[in-house]
Amino acid sequence: MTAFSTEERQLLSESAEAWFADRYGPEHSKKLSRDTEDGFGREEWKTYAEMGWLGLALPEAAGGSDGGLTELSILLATAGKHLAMEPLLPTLVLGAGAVAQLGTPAQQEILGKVAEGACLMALLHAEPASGFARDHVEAIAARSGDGFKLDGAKTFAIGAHAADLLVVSARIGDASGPVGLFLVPGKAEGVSLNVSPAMDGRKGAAATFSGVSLGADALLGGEEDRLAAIDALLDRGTLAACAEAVGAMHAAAATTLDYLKQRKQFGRALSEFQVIQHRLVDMNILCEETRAAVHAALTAVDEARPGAALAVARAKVQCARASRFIGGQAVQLHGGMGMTDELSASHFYKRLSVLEAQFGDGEWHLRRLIAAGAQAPASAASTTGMAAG
Amino acid sequence: MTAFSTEERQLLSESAEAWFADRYGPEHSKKLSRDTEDGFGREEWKTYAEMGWLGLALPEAAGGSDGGLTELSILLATAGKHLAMEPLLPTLVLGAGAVAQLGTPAQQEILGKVAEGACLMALLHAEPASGFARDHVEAIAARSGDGFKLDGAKTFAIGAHAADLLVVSARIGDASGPVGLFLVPGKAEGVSLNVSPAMDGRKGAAATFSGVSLGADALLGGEEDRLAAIDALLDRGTLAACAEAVGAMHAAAATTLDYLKQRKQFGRALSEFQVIQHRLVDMNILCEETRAAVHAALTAVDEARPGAALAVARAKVQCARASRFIGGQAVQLHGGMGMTDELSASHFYKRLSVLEAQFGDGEWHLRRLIAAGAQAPASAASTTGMAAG
Amino acid sequence: MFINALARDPSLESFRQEVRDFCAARIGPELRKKLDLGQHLTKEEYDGWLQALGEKGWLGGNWPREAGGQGWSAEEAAIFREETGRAGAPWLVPFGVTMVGPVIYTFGTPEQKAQHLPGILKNTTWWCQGYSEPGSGSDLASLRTRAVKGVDDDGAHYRVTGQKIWTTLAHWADWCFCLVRTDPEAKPQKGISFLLIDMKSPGITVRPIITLDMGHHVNEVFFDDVRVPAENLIGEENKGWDYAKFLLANERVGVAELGSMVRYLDQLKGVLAKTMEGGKPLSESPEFQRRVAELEVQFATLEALVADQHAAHQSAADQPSLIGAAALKIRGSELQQAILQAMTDALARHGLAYQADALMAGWNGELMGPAEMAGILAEHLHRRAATIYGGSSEIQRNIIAKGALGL
Amino acid sequence: MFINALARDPSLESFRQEVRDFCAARIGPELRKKLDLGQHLTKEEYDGWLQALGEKGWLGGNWPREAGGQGWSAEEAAIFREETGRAGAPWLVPFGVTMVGPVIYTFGTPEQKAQHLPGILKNTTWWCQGYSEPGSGSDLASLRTRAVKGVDDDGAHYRVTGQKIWTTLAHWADWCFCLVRTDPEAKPQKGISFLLIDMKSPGITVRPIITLDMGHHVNEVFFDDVRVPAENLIGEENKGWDYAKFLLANERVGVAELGSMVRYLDQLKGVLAKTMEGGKPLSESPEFQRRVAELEVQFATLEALVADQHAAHQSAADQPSLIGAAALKIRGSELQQAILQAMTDALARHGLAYQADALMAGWNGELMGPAEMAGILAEHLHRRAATIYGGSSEIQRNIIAKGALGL
Repeated sequence: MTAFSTEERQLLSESAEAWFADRYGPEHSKKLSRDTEDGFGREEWKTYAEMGWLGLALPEAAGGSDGGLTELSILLATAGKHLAMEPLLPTLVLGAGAVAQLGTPAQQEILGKVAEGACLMALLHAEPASGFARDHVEAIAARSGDGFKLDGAKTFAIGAHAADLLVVSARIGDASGPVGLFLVPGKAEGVSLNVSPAMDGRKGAAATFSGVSLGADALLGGEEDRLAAIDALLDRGTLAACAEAVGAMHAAAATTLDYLKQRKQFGRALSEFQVIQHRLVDMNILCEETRAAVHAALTAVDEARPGAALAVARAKVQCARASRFIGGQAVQLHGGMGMTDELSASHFYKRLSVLEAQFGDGEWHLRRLIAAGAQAPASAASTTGMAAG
Repeated sequence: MTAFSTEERQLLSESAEAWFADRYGPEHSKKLSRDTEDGFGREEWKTYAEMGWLGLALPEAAGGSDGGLTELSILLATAGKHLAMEPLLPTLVLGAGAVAQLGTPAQQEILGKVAEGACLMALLHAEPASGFARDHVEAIAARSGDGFKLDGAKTFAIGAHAADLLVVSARIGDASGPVGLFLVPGKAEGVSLNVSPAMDGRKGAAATFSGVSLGADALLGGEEDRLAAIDALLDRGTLAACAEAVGAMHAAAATTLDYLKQRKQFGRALSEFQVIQHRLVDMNILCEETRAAVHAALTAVDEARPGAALAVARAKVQCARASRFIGGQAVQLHGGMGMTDELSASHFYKRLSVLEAQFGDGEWHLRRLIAAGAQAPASAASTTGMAAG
Repeated sequence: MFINALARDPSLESFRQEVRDFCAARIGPELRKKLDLGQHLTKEEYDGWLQALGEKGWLGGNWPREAGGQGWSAEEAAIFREETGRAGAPWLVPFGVTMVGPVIYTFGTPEQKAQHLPGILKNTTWWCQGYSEPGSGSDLASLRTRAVKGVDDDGAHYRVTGQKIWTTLAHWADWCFCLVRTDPEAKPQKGISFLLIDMKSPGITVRPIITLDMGHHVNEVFFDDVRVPAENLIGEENKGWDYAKFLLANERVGVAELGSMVRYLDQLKGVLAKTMEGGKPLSESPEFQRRVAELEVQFATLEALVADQHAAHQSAADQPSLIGAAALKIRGSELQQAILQAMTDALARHGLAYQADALMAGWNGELMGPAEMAGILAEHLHRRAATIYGGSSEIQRNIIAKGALGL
Repeated sequence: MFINALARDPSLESFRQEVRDFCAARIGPELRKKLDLGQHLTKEEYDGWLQALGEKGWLGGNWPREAGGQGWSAEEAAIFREETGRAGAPWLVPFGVTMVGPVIYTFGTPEQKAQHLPGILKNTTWWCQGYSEPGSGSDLASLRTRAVKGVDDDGAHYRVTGQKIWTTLAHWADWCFCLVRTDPEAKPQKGISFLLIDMKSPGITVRPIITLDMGHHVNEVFFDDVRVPAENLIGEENKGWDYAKFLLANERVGVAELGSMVRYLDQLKGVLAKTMEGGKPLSESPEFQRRVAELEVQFATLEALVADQHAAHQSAADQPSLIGAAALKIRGSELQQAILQAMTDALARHGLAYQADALMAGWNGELMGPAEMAGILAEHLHRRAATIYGGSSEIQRNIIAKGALGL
């Protein structure tokens, strides 16, 4: 993977910012969410393809730019800041990520379509009985002729309603089989989607699979157990969600600051009250340190450093707490106006709430760290630069 | 147990407040702590006896007033407010409490001496390997003739250095024997005390017992296992420490408020800064709600309500958190002056820290609640008035 | 110190049981199901319940007997609120019975009492509160809605022009009690009057505000030269601030909502038992066990503080101190949000799908997760306002700083 | 966004190893033991270590070469601080090398440089800081210590009268750098000058302040008509505030103290392994496991923020922004206190006996609990000041509000 240079990243960040700032905003998000069937913009998606953003982290062979999760995260942070509605994360990080990582050469051809904007994707892994646990799979892909017959139920996932191709985990053969990932067309017979908005207005679906017939080529790669690969994939999703949250929290803090500078009470701008000022400062510090923590974890992942998974978990814990505080305070400090659907504060609150929960919340990732720490020797727990030095 | 009337409690509170306010204060505490061998006032102890305070919760037969833990707590809250140094809690709640609860008629005669001020007591139960756990006893009282021979080590406990009579837990017979409580003269042969101040300046000692010879009458009551009785005794100690902490936190909050009203910075009294004001408000709310929570638990204990032990644990969790916040903020808001040995803020910080830890800290009591909750049905967890109604 | 709280009167327990039995008997299975799912109730469903309470004499139970109430003690009133809360009964819509009613029976004319009190006690009229204005927020005294005595009719009417905001259930209300500025020259709090306004008056427009839960609870209300008979003035002109303060203190009675908190805690345990992680219910998760224990500690403390406040004010005035009420408001709203957050965190295992439509009567799609999920998420979102309305947590702290600490 | 931090230069790792090796070699077993127990060091023990660093050229390693330093990059300086912190080396007493040294080499006269810099670089002179005054607190500009040019000697001397407070190690210091008021008529920040004062001058009295850990770290310093040669003035008269601000920014370099934080975390794990509950070590307690994990998350975040600040300021000035430094100060001090609190909570299992005497050289009583207990409790108490000194957390938030948010 060829990392982008600092200058290239800067350019990417600026062009994404320019585009989203011009095109997007709370009103546009709301319109897409409520006035379109998909809940997002097909036109926007085309633009993303034209800008080369859909191929950012795809191999050059697929028409991509060979970038890393850091580059995708720069895009997602900007999308988060502007409340973009398109399923970038499910398609690029999870769907295309799974194919790029595990797919056979023939399956890799899907990536070209993704880069062109012709294939939306989503991952359906969690199940009603799994919660955030990543190793609990009850869905079964029983052998059927050369191929498989898929049965099972998957939890609501954003983007699943519109995915051309779903990546679905299931046990191969029977309930004791290895866990494989299957490519399932969203419109395949036997796929039943329960479509709903998420709390933040982005649409998605829960799915039931009833005897869905799949060819042998539906299995991503070979028949090995993929739980470890899924874990890594979900870690990438975790970090991408953190990046999106970082964008959203910066915007939430900024819009709150702006509002309080204008809003007067008791004859003064609210921003002149010291309690309000310190609250804004705390939001600001959390934004900056969370950005730094997420970036450190991105570097660890893109450079495949040892302990990268722990760095992801730490970043998620940090990000979850920052999201909760900043989202909550954005509403609180706006007062009644923060409760309205009209202003963006409530939208950032809900977006941050959803991102906080996706891929496991802060408590769940803390539990991962505890489990890892219980096995590690005392002084080797820090995986970051210094302590590993 | 005859509960005092509201008026009698009010009178007790007023007379204690009048005496301590007149006699005590940070300077007096410091002097006693540093200039006396015991670290507290023998003269003061005499006065307590004369005022009838040492007999507050002792039976009338022993010259006491037959009050409950609530009455003792009124005294202790006042003592806590004024940083009193005398070992009231170890002697009255723990030592005399154990004798009153378990002692034979002959042993009960000790209580008369306690009421007269002629017998200081302490409980030595925790051991180096027990931590806060209440059921881990390694000390052994082996049978020896008619009596026992005591061996073991006990953790530092405030008041143990000056106790005429120690109440010591040990397994009767051998390591698998029931746990009994033994009355051991502080100066008995084979008792070795390691005397030190606690963090808050009050003195105490850790103890080693090496073949201490005890008569049969040293065993409190019979040979039954006393772990449940010790648990109840420590719960009383827990709540008494909460009461003392409530007094200390009220005083810490009040002295901080006073200081900030006088102290000027940037041309204004510090108390005019809104951030400071809200911090003071939070201290104040915590004081009030902790007082209420401790009183609710006292009522549950004195009326022997079902679930009283859980009410104690809840009050301790609340009290521990309030202690930490209020003690910390008392120092913080005083600025540099809060760090000095000269002003009382630092003394309240240290007293609150010690009280927070005594009988198990907030986390430890939360763990008790979790253990209890895991066994309770969903809607029966609240033991307080309303939910039990 | 330590002497505020008194033991509860055991004879009250029979009243407690009576309220429980009434709730069990009078909330039918259909309404029960909607309540358990957290679905929106219709006005008729509220009426059914509130009018039943009215018939029983309980709606205005804590009103004095001479005003048509039962003259309940503070404890009785608390038990009633707690038990209806525990039972998850419909919301005791406060605008008539808790807010304007006491103002009318305390400061109103005989005619006003005759006209309004019976409808409030039986819930045959619906009220809304015209206090907040755009830009006034917690600084209520800065309100600008003007009421001018007409010169064409010898002052028989006020003409009211202005805008109110956050007006809960204005879209169902028959009447609005309203703070208006009658003397723009006076100091902010001195020129305000308290008017009762018929919502059918020409010139009133109600416009919905959609809140973050996607629900319609509050409104903007526009007054465009609305004629209000002068006899609808409460008390004296320009003394409205005094009546508003009186009302505010009443509003804070029961602000801690202990009853509904018990219900929330039970709901939380239900959600934990039903939500799986790695094939095991979340009720076995150490994190959630710890959180439940923490929330129960906070609940017990709040309960103790409420009892302490009752005891402290038992022999004094009927109203709790503004200071104590401020502390209860802060803690009550914090705890409410904390329990709802815990439920939301558990339910996040279902992907945070938010089926807001499922809260509407007649929806018959397929629910995801536990059946109560949509209702709980809606409540979580809606209750973000708990630390804002009725004086934000920040304002409550200002009140305590000034009132209790002399700052 | 996301572009501040740069990858570390791998060639720096050999420097890191060199520092580690030096620490391992030069901290003898006796000193090692005192450090591990947290005992108070004597002045001679400090000198032994600091002078060894001086000989190696590392004491002033981040000074420019022309001033006698090594011209370290920000990374090198950070690595040095981190590794000495990790090693638990003696405190890098900052008053000479970090504080007044850069002021002298930047603003001093050739004579001042010649007189003072060598002694600072070799730690043969000890300095203290005369900034705070009783009543000035974080409002430094309100200081009142007066310096008046003598008329009897044609202005060859200042006569200094006033009082300083919180003066760390004044009882060991040879020299004091001091803010004094030279123009009482000017605006608070305009009439201040920066003077170097020989602590042996007649008229200086040092009085210890005992802090809550029962230790003697800080002092009051009284100046009673002390004669200070006029050539001891740094830069221009009445421009002292500028030099003070310059120094303040330097003081905040490394304020996060990552190295000692790693050491604290290791110490915490050691304490947990050694402290028993119910016969099992606390390292098996779920509560403490969770707490360690939380502290490590906070540490990782702080480390990332430090790296980010370095990267952001690498190509710009040498000094980090005051805003970034304020955030690091807030978080660093909070985390320091949080780790020490966790250790204290664990050690509370030993009854919170506080054997402060055991921290003195030559004590030979019997220790209770883990051997390092007294040292850790002392550190816990002493570091309560971390959120107060160098600008309290509240002041840091004011700085960010004003500087970063434009409030």
